[in-house]
Amino acid sequence: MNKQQTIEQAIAQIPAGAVVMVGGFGCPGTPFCLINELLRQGQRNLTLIKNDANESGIGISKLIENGQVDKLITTHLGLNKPVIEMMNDGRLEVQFHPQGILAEKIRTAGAGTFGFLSDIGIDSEIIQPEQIMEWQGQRYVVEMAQKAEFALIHAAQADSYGNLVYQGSAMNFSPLMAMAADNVIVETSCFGTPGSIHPSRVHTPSIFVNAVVVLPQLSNEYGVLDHHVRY
Amino acid sequence: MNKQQTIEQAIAQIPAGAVVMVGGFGCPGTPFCLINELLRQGQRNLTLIKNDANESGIGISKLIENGQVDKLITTHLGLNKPVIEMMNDGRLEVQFHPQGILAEKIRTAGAGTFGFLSDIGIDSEIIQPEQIMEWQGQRYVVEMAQKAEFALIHAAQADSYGNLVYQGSAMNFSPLMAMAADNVIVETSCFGTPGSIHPSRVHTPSIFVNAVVVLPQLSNEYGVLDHHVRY
Amino acid sequence: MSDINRIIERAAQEIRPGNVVNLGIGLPTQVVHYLPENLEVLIHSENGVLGVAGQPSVDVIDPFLIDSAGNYISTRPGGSYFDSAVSFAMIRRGKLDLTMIGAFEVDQAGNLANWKIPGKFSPGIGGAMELAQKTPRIIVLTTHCDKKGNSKILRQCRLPLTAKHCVSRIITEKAVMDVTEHGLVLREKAADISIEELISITEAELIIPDEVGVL
Amino acid sequence: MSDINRIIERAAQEIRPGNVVNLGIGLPTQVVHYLPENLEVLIHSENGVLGVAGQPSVDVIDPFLIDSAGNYISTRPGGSYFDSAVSFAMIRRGKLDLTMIGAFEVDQAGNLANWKIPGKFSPGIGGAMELAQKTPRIIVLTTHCDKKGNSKILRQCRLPLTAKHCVSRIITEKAVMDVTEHGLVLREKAADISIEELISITEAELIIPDEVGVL
Repeated sequence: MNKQQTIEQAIAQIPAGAVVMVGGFGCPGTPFCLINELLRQGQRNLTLIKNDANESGIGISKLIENGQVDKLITTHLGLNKPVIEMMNDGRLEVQFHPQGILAEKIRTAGAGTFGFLSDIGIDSEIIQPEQIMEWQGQRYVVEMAQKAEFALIHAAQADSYGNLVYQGSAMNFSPLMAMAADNVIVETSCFGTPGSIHPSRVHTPSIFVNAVVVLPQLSNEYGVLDHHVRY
Repeated sequence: MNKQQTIEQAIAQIPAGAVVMVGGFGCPGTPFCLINELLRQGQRNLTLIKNDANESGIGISKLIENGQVDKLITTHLGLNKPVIEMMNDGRLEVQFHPQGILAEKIRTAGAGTFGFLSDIGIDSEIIQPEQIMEWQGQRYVVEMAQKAEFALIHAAQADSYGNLVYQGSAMNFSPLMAMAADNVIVETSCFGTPGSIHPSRVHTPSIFVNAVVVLPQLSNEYGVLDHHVRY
Repeated sequence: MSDINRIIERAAQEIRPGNVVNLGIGLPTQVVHYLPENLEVLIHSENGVLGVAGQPSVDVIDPFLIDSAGNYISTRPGGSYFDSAVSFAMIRRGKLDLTMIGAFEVDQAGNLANWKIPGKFSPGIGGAMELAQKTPRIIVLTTHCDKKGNSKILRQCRLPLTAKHCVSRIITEKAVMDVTEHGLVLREKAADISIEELISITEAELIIPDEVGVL
Repeated sequence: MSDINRIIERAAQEIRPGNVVNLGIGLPTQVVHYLPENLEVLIHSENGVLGVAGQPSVDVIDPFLIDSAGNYISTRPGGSYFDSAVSFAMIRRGKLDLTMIGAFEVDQAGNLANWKIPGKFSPGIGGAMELAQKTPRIIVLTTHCDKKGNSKILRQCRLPLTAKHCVSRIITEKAVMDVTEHGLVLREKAADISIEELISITEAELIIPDEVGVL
């Protein structure tokens, strides 16, 4: 049940054209090292699912700018100019969802159910008429589960079985994606034997994890971004 | 934001006829003290929602045996003879759901969505034909959210804001019910100031909790049941 | 050795290193006591525990840690606790390798009935329906016949089903049988019963291959 | 004092002890720096933090702890971290008392447009739609006019809406206005502007009560 793999092994399982969820809201939780290896190996025609596109020049923005991504399913592109430009140019297909709806669609796939009934945006242009259902006298939006073949996850701590702990706001979409993807690849710089994480402190149980990549240390990308510091 | 209340205050908010979720799977997680106070105050015509009916003579079985409960929404009655008898006699209305479906119905209410699409039991007698929906060429069971006016929860640890930590298998339905009920009453014997629980260790965030009752100590009901010990 | 012990001991051999296994209420939950201590396996209990191990010594029992049958348990290193929604997410997502489950009736098409005897016994479905419907491999543990001596291994279940076509293998004190596309195939039989006797106490049509092992 | 500071300082006064408040990206996230240190309040950030407090000193910043706008934060005692599904469960369940949010346009019926300028700006909806639709009280923080001097407080929004009839109060550097069943009521105005001037730079129809406070 030891799921440790090298980063090359783990990422090599992702074929061209794969649908890949990526954890992280902004920097925290973004698995920069796994993403960089995907950049190096160069798989193309990917569909990525992530809350945001990171900022230009880091994280999944690199994959998009490098032309490896056909489609992005996301909630917000922030101020990422190159990605917004590629969207406007038609070089990148972008599908937007309200943030909590994307989270819930992923969680629904992770729960092994097929969809859920919502009222978010029911009369707005973000909802298509064909998503509306009448049920027991009420109108609902039917939101279908969002699956993926792979998820790339950063964990603050992992054991060799694949039990995970997240840090601070780095949790965000990660536990949901770990449940929803068929193959879950995790990176961590804090790796231990089974038993190193108390059962009550586990955020993602090992059963959802397929591969754990141990990072020798966290690179600068995981550090403080000076332009976000308030002096 | 200090949510501490006396047990009398907290339980007195529950009116006759209320719909009340109760945490616990078997003994672990069952809020015996809150239940005993509800027995003492004697509110009647209750609808209870709990995984099981506890064993005869403890937990919610006392409320049922005392005639305070009109309806029980549950998954399994185990070997609880008096409760099964009351069901068979028609003195207690019982609504059964598959365990994971009940959990998910409660979680759906807690998520502020209205229902979900399932395939569990789709061709079995547990699903009514009017629950079946065709959507995009597939047949699904529509399972609607299960709300409640109150939830009674046992936590291993709580702070005065209402952040909760559960112990071992006592977690079960509790975090879901804490999200799903409009008024969440928690009992704990380990009570601290805000900050006594690290933000990463919180199982139920304070926002979902309305009242915290501090138990001076745990009674024998929370101890080891001799008839379940393997000698 | 009692019939029950024979079933449980045989069932324990089905669990392979690395498996994630749910043990249903009744006979299956007892299998945990028959596993080699060094076998690396994760036992799932639907009340929110992964990594179930046997009861600790009586003086250190944690009353807040039970399996779905109410037995006091411990956890092996690498275990985890989670809520009931996550627990059934694991089940519905097919993350378990194997579920062992009891039966009132099981038939040669792999149909399973284990939750309701109309008019007599209907204490609820618990987690059985989701486990039966969603686990890739279901092994039924049951006595071969009921207390009146009637076969529990049927041509076709008569009771309300828990799930259709879900059972892969049946282990009784008399036999190990596999549900195949051709029908119910005898794999092993107890040493103290002849094939003729076995056929005579089994309502289901048994396919007898050239080689039959000893249970 | 800059217009921006005036808006934020005034907005900070809206937060009462015990409130749970979401601060949207832009002006609202800065409100956290204007709260009295001893004010007992829980700031919710939709990326999974309850109990947001300001950035710690530069040498102890935790790069894994930001608010939804990307600012480094700390948490006050009694805070918690959770995943995005739980975070939006809080929002959809109406557990927040108040959301402060920015606007491209807001109108006298309380309609809000803050996510899309067709053909010009459509970076996605983020969490705004759920916050606007589900928080019991929405306060819009915005400059009174856009950079070209056009009123952002309209009779009727022209851009795609974030949510209908969701706004309770609008705070600009010139005025505080409430959306009521009778229309948009002026509550406070800046000392350096007359009511006539205010009306002239506001497209929405302003109801002027007898008493108008000073912003």
